[in-house]
This record gives sequence, structure tokens and C-alpha cells, in this order.
Amino acid sequence: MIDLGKYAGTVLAAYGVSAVLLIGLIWQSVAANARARKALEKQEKNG
Amino acid sequence: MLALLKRDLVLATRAGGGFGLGVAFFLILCALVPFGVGPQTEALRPIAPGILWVGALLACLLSLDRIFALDHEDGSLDLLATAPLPLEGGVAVKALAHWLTTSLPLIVAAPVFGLLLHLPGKAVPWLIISLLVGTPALSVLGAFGAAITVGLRRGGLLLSLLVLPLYIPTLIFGTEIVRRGMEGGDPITPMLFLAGISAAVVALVPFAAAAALRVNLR
Amino acid sequence: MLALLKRDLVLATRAGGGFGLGVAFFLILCALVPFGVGPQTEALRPIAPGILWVGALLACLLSLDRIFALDHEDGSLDLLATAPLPLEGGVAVKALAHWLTTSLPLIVAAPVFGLLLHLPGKAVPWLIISLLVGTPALSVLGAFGAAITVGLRRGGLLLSLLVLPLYIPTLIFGTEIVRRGMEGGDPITPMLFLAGISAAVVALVPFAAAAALRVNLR
Amino acid sequence: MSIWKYANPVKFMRSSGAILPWVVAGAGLCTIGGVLWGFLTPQDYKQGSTVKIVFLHVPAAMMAINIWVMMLVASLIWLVRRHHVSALAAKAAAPVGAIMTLIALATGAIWGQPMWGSWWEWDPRLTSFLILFLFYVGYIALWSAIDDADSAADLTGVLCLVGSVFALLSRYAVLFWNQGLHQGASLSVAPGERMSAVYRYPLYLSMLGFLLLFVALVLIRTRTEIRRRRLIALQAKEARA
Amino acid sequence: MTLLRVRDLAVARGGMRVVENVSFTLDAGTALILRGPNGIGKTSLLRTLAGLQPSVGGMMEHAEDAVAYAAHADGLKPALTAAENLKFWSSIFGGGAVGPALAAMDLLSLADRPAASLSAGQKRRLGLARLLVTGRSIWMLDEPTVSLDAHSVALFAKVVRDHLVAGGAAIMATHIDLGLSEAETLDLEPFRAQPGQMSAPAGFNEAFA
Amino acid sequence: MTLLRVRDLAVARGGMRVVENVSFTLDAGTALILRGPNGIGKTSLLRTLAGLQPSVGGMMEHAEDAVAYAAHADGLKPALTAAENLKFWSSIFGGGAVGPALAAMDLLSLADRPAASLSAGQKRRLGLARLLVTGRSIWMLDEPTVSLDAHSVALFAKVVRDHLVAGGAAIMATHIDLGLSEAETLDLEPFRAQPGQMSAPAGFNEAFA
Ligand code: HEM
Ligand SMILES: Nc1ncnc2c1ncn2[C@@H]1O[C@H](COP(=O)(O)OP(=O)(O)OP(=O)(O)O)[C@@H](O)[C@H]1O
Ligand SMILES: Nc1ncnc2c1ncn2[C@@H]1O[C@H](COP(=O)(O)OP(=O)(O)OP(=O)(O)O)[C@@H](O)[C@H]1O
Ligand SMILES: [Mg+2]
Ligand SMILES: [Mg+2]
Repeated sequence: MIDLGKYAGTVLAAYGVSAVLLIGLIWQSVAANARARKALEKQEKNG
Repeated sequence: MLALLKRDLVLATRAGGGFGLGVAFFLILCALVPFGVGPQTEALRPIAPGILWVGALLACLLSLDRIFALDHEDGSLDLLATAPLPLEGGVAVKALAHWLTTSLPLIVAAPVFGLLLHLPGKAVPWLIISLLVGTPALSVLGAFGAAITVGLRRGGLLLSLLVLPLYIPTLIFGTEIVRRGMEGGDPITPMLFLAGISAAVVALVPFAAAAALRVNLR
Repeated sequence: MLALLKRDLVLATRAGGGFGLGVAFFLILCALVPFGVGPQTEALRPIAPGILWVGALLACLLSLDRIFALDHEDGSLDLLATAPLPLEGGVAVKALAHWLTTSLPLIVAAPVFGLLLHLPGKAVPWLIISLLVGTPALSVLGAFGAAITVGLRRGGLLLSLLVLPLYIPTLIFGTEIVRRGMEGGDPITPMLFLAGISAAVVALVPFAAAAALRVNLR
Repeated sequence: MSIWKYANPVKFMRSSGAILPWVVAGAGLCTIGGVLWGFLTPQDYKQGSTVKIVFLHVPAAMMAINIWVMMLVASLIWLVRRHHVSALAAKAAAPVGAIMTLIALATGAIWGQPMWGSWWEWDPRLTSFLILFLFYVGYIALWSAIDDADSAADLTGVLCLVGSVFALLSRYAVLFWNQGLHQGASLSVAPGERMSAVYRYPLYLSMLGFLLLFVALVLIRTRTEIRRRRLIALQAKEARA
Repeated sequence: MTLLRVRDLAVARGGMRVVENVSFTLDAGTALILRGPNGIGKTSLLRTLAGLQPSVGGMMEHAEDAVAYAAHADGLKPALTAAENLKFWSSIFGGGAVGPALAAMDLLSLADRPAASLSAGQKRRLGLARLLVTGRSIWMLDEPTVSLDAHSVALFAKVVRDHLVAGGAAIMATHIDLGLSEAETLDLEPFRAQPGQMSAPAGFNEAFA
Repeated sequence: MTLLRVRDLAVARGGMRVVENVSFTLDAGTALILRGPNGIGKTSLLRTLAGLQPSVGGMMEHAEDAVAYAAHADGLKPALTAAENLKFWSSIFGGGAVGPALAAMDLLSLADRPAASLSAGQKRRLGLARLLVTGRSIWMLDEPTVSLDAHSVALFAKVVRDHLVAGGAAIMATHIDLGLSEAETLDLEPFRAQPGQMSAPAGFNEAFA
């Protein structure tokens, strides 16, 4: 384990916040894409 | 009633519903003020409680006309008035939905905005508590104003004029709580006043609002 | 063009037109600030320019949706678009009418409000000049925002969200003029910037606003 | 073959589908690699371990600005050439840009706490970013408020144009208003002040990673938008028939 | 069984009475069609009967919570799907299932479409399907067939007929022929309000006329 | 003299073309009545001809500043009197006198009433009187007789006839018979847009369908 010194909290917080935001964005993008694909496939099958 | 609440919340979060606009507006306001009064902590800190409260109030104000106007235009209000739930309850629920979609996100975000304005840490709990206690009154009073102006086209400005004076007591006690919390005074007294106002407003004003709605429906 | 200006002014002063509402709002705001920060001169003076400018800006904001919305709803905008006057000119005239009915009364009243906030006497001329130079840009930018949101039902909060960031440069230079005037600095530099921004905005933004209107009419 | 051919939705779906796996792989490798490498760099003698934040902060800040520029270009292409996909690409890029701005702001604020002793200072750099964030928020809100796609594309395009001018103007106004604490651009300044290689290479990798991540996300999100539009278009056709 | 009894009813609009002395009864299993020229007061009468505006004379009686009202504005939210819209009104009225109502108005294939993407006629059908989920016995309909094509009108007539057979009743204002042979007709022309013969003014406009 | 020439015009609404290949000419002294079922695209066509929305194919030509457009929304301000409303539009269009226009639509007695206090039919008449003060030669009217009673419709027909005699022209969408025997009729049904045969998409909905 690397030593983060007295600023460990700061560094981890920065990485944590960024990770949450990025993963949230990626997850949302992928989920919305899957949803749109399914809805479109359904429509194209019916119509 | 629960169905009505759920619908209003769903509508607010769907496209065009305007969820989050209140927070965005609040953010802009908090960003604008330092451009006006200067970036120094000494300038910002004393006015921070006032700005945060005025911001909450304006965000609330600007979203009021959504409470009934859309339901009036598409006929939902007629149907709700003939439904087996008391109109007073409907008003209260719609005010609650407004509070949940406008004020609650704002309260959650308020500590961050407090940072921008250099609000000292020990005032933050008071800010949150005062907003939690005071904003329900803003939503209910706003619903009353919206009920009065629901038949008018572009009643926005009139609505503001009607509602702003009603907001003044809430605003004064609300900022006083935060200011005293910040300066180490006694925030309990204004808190009691604020809680009293809020309780009375939430309990009584829906009746007036429902009466106004009935007049506007006929 | 003159006819359009005259009509808008007449409409603003007839019942329901909302003339003077901006001043009322401004007054409420200035009256509330001492509650927030305390009545001492030392507390009020440094923030007075900022509060006055932010107040002017918000008063302007609250009346923006009137610029085009009513004309859109009753079809006047369609007819104006087919009239032999360029839509850009129509936009400029309507922005001018908005300025005359909202900002001008406010500028006239500003010295009084300056008193309330203990603005020193020597800053008052600068306050008036900065408002005179800067507020036209606010009205024109507001007309742009109103043109973008004119087709939307209940666009009040969105309109603010779009317009306020555009107001930032004007606000910064405007308050800087007053502050420097108050503290004996050099108010000419920010004044030149402000005048430049205003001139550019008044000259160019009506074209963008007219383009947005045309999109919303089709 | 002209580049414009790719603007056709079908062609775009095909070509973007083909390159997407590669972009995703590259983005994953470079981002994770760069950030991890950065995380494992030694401490700075002055800033301690907080220097590690730079590997998130700087790429995010860079992308925050670049994405707005990309949106401006895409909006112009839409307004001038009426290429539907570019309008949707601008729409797709906005949330990515907003998140990048938010990351730059958040990491900067977290960094500021130990460095400047406060979470937030009205430093011109930071303030400009806050303003940029506001422009992103307004742009996104406008897209979601308008039902008709053609009007929405046109109006957001105009807003993006006017907004760009004012974002720039705000930057100068803010500089005039307050002088800053923030460091200058250390990657580009004179060699003597240059960041040491220990930090520079992971930073480059991380910047590349963020760039690829952006490209991947925009491709995915544009594909989503195209599918949504197609669904709405098919339904409209059916309703009118 | 009489579901709705109206005697000497007077109805006002804009502060002036528009029709007066209207009397009729509506039994279970029957339908009444209101007729009359534009502006005679059909809409006002229906709104009064539904309790949306006060009557200004005479009396009416019906069981509480028995009326379902439907007018031009359908109370549909464009952002919700067809099924979600119905589900909402069903839970507000504590009424029936959504599936059969959708089926009755031929909307099953559109159930998951946002109401915004429906055409005018499809929206109207959805608005009428709402009647079925209210579970109310007296339907009051104001021009229910506006913007419906012939096929949908027939569908609607069948729904009304089923409602009557099941013991409900309906009163509707319409300008076209619905093919509801069992319905009676009430022309409002003879009930046009005569100025000056009133006991109490209906509103400002009458009080000062 | 030909005032308006339209060839192969295509018109879009909601990002999709609704009618296409519309061709006609409108000579001075003639009127053309547009017909077709709801939603065929009459309103869209008129708005395109008036220059309020861009056409998506074909061409149209008329003298600049020759068109007066009138639709359901009359552009009246409730706070202004009837005469003030007309005076405003007259000065915007640099057009004719207000008195004769009021007289032609039988509004002289109402000249000083605020528009807010006019009934729907009176408002409509005022909206039509506006056409007279524009001084424009080509009138484009979208359902001009909505909410007019028989007498007012006759009044309006006379105004249109006078306009034609004076060398003007009119194109209007209407569902009722105006008694304008000299008018030609154009049914839009055959021009309904066929999906799939386009050179460039008219908007998002066509580009992605
Ligand atoms: C809170 C908001 C902050 C924002 C929006 C912000 C924004 C930026 C931007 C835009 C850059 C890129 C500059 C460039 O490459 O040209 C940057 C770089 C940098 N920032 Fe920040 N910053 C913030 C806070 C901080 C704080 C608190 C620190 C540390 C004390 C910091 C340290 C740095 C460093 C070391 C760089 C890299 C040097 C460089 O490449 O320019 N920043 N920041
Ligand atoms: N908001 C209002 N203010 C004043 N008067 C009104 C208002 N709305 C309607 N009226 C008047 O009340 C009368 C009755 O209107 P009502 O809508 O009940 O007629 P209706 O029989 O339903 O007509 P239609 O066949 O056109 O639907 C009309 O003469 C109308 O002019
Ligand atoms: N805002 C809109 N968005 C999308 N489609 C629309 C919109 N308004 C109208 N439409 C569609 O465009 C088509 C043409 O409408 P238009 O109003 O031109 O018809 P119209 O012939 O005037 O009908 P009516 O006789 O009912 O007035 C219709 O099919 C309609 O569904
Ligand atoms: Mg009616
Ligand atoms: Mg039409």
C-alpha cells in the first residue's frame, strides 16, 4: 500500500468523487442506450 | 392522494418537467452575488444567510405557476374536482409535490452553495433546519397564489406580486435563524416563530387555496 | 416601429400590464437586505452597489416573459412577422419598451434605494450612469432569452437559467463602476468595457433573437 | 468519399458501431492506466500527495473546455449544413462536458482545502469554470424543454453560439474583477518551470484517456439519441398514417 | 331506478343565467342527448350537473360520487404513456382495471406510447377510456366525439351501450348522430333564459343589468 | 394579373412533409378555397405561403409585402379598444383608414369597447376588419368564419367580394360554404405527402424514419 501522507483523505476524496461521477455517467449512457435499442427494436418489430 | 403525488413527481422528472431547474437557478444566483458584492470573505459572509434564503424563495417563486396551470389547461383540474378526494387534500398534495421537487433538492444542495458564499460551517446545520422548517410554508403559500391566478394567462408577474408579501415573515425569521446560528446568538426564538408560521400556513392555507380553485373552475 | 413602441407602452400602463412591479420588487429586496445583514452602515455600504445591481437584474428578469409570450399566444407575433417591418427591428423595439417600463423607473428610483443601503452620495451619479449604460444590455439579452423560450409553456425558470449567465459581464462591470466611484478609484475603465458590451449586445443580439423567434413561429 | 456522408444516420450507426469497440478499449486502457500510474507517483516535496489529484483535475479541466468547443463546431455544422447527426452529437456531448466540468470543480475544490485553506475561492480560473458549468446546465435544460426536435436543435444551436461569446466575455470580465491564486499553465510555460517527467508522462496518458473516454461516450450517446429520434419518427409516421 | 333527477334547474355563465326551468330524470339504463345551437348553454348545464359550478335555481339530485365528467380537455399528460394516464385516473377514482378499458377503445397497441405522440383522435379515445376506469354510473359527456372518425364513433357508441346495459346512465351534448337509438333527446332551445324574471341575480352581470 | 404562383410546393409540419406537389396560380379578382379533412395540412400550407414557415420543396412567388394573413388568433389586445387595436395594425402595415373597416364589419357601435368585453363572434369580426386596414392584396385566411353566425358570415362574404372586385385575391381554408360562388376550390386530399420519395429530409422526423 502506498503512503499518501497527511493528505490521504484529500487525495482519496478527489479520486472517489471523480470515480463516482465518471462511473455514473458511463452507466447512465450505457443504460439509456440499451433502453433506446430495446424500445426501437420493439417498434420495428410491430410496425 | 398518493397516486396524485406520485404522478406529479413522475411528471416533474420526465422531460420538460423542470426538475432540477430550481437548483440550477439557485446556483446561478449564488454565483452572481459575489460578482456584485465582491469576492472577499468579509463581504460575502454576512450576507450569505440572506442570499441563500432569497435564492430559495425566488427559485420557489419562479416555479409556482407549474403547480396548477398545466392541470388547468389540460382539464385535469376539472376531473380532480369531481374525483372522490377533497380538493383541499389535492391542493396540499400538489404543494407537497412542489416542495419535494423544488425545495428539497435545494435544501440538499444548500451546504454546497453555502461554501460558495463562505458560510461558516457551524451555520450550515441552522441553514438546513431553517430551510426544512420554512420552505413548506413557501410552497403552500405559493399554491394559494397559483390557485388564485390559475385562470389568468401569463399570471406570473401578478403571482409574484401576490405571493412575495406573504413570504416576508418566513424570509425574515429564516435568515435570522441562520444569522444567529452563524454569529453564535440564540436561534431558537426565531425558529419557534418560523415553525409556528409554517404549521399554521400548512394547516390552514390549503382551504383558502381550494376555495380559490373552485371559483376559478366554475 | 413607433406604433409598436407606443402600443407596448400603453399596454404596460393599462390594467394588468405590470408597470411599476419591477420597482416594487426592487423595493422589497432593498428593504429585506438590512434584515439579512444588519442595519449598520459599515455592513451595508460595501455591498450596496452589488445589491442594487443584483436587484435591478432580478427585477428585469421577473418581467422578461412578458416581452413575447402574450404576443405569441394571441397571434400578434405571427402578424408582426408578416408585417413590413423587419423582425429584428420589432425585437429591438420590444426590448426598448421593456427597458422603458422596467429599467427606467428603477433607475429613477435607484438613488432612493441607494439611501436605504447607505450608498455614499458621490457614488450615486455613478450608480445612475452605470445603470443607464448597462440595463439596455439586460433588456436585449432578456429579449433573446424570451425569444428562445417563447414556444414553451411555463418557461419562467428556464428563461432565468438561460439569461442569467449572459448577464454576468454586465453585472461585473456595472458594480465595478459604482464601487470605484464610491471608493474614489477610476470608474472610466469599467465604464468603457460596459459601454462596449452594451453597444455590441444592442447591435447584434436582436438578430439572434429574431432568428430564435422565427424558429418558434414556424 | 466525402466526410458528410457519415452524417447520414444509417451510415453513422454503421461506422460508429464499427469503431466503437476499439475506442472503448482504448479509453478504458488509457484512462485506467493513466490515473493508476498517476496515483502511484511519488509525493511532491511541496504539495505532498495532493499532487496526485492533477491526473484527474487537469484532464477533466482540459476536456471541459474542449467539449464546449466541439459542441460549438457541431452546432455550427447543424445550423449551416443541416446535418441532423451533428445536432444530436452536440446534444450528446453536453452532459459529458458538464460532468467533466464538475470533476474539475470538485477535484479543484478538494485540492483547494489543503492548499489555500478553503474549499472555494472566487479565483478567476475557478469562477470561469463555474460559469462554464452554468452554460452547460442551461444548454442541457433547453434541449430537454423543447418537444419538437427541429426547433430544439435550432434554438440550442443559437444558444450555443451566443453562449460561447458570453463565456469568453465572462472570462475576461472575471479576470478584471479579481486577480487569482491559481497556478498558470505549467505544461506550456517556459522549460525551466516544467513539471518533472515523473508527473508529465502519466498526465499525458491520462489526458489521452479522458479524450478517448469522451469520444466513446459521445459515440454511445449519439447512437442513443439517433435511436430515440428514430423511435419518435416512426411513431409520428404511424400516428399520421 | 332513477339516477339523476333535475327540476327547474337554472344555470348561469359569465354572471348571467343561460338556461332555466330545465327538468328531467335520468334512469339507470337510459341515455339523454342535449341539443341546441352554439352558446345555448349545453356545456354550462353539464358542468353544473357535474358539480363544477353552482346552480342558480331549482334543484338536482344524484347519489354522491356517481358522476364521471368528460369534456374537450381530456386531462391527459403528454409525458405519461397511455397506460400510465389511465392508471392514474383509475387510482384517483378507486376504479376499474386499465386493461379492459384500453381494449374497449382499441388502444392496446398504443398502451406504452407517450400521450404526446398520439394523434388527436387517439387522444380522444384515451380520454373516453378514462370513463371506464372511473367506475362511475352517470356519465356526463360534452361533445364526446369531436375529432373521432366513423369507426371510433361506432366503438364509442358500443361502449356507451354496454354501460347502459350494465345499469349505468349517460347524458351528453353532441351535434352529430351517434346511432344510439335508445337515447332520448332534450332540446335546450325552449329553456333559453328570459331576462328580467328572476328571484335573485345570478351574478354581477345580472345584478347590474 | 397573377398575384401568387405556386408550383410543386411541399409543406412540412412537425419535421415531416404533409402535402406536396401543390401547384396553382391565383389571379387578381379570384378566390381559392382550400378543402380537405382535418390534419391534411391546410393550416401548414397557408402559413408557408404567408412566409411564416419555410417550404421544403417546389417554389412559390408573389410580390413582396402583398400578403395579409389571418388565423384563429386575431392578434387583439384585450386592454385596447376595438378602434385602438385596428389603429395599431393600420400603422404597422402603413395601411388604410380605421373607420371604413369598422363600418364594413358592423363594428362602429363597438369601436370604443375594450376588446376584452367583446363576445367571441365580435372579436372575430374585429380580427377580420384588420384585413381591411392592412391594404394588402392577397388575403390568406385560416377558417375565417369560426364562431360567426349566419349574418356575420354574409357580411364577411361581402367584404371578400368587394376585395376581389377591387383587384385583390384571397385564399382560404374553410369547412363551411361561404356563398362565394366565384371562388374555385382546391381539395388537398390528392396532394397528401407520400412517404419515402424525397430528395432531402424535411426535418428530424423524416430524416430518421
Ligand atoms: C475548484 C476549482 C478549480 C478549477 C475549476 C480549476 C481549473 C483548472 C484548469 C482549467 C486547469 C488547466 C489549466 C491548463 O492546463 O491550462 C487547472 C490546472 C491545474 N490546477 Fe486547477 N482548478 C481548480 C482548483 C485548483 C486547486 C485548488 C489547485 C491546487 C492548489 C489547483 C491546481 C492546479 C494545477 C497544479 C494544475 C495543473 C497546472 C497546469 O497544467 O496548468 N487547481 N485547473
Ligand atoms: N368565460 C365566459 N364568460 C362569459 N360568458 C361566457 C363564458 N363562456 C361562455 N360564455 C357564454 O355563456 C353562454 C353559454 O355557453 P356554453 O359554453 O354553455 O354553450 P354551449 O351550448 O356549450 O355552446 P357550444 O355548442 O358552442 O359548445 C354562451 O352564450 C357564451 O357566450
Ligand atoms: N405542433 C405539431 N407537431 C407535430 N405535428 C403537428 C403539429 N401541429 C400539427 N401537426 C400535424 O400536422 C398535420 C397538418 O396539420 P394542419 O394544422 O396543417 O392541418 P389542417 O389541415 O389545418 O387541419 P384542420 O382542418 O384540423 O385545421 C396534422 O396531421 C397534424 O397532426
Ligand atoms: Mg359547449
Ligand atoms: Mg387548420
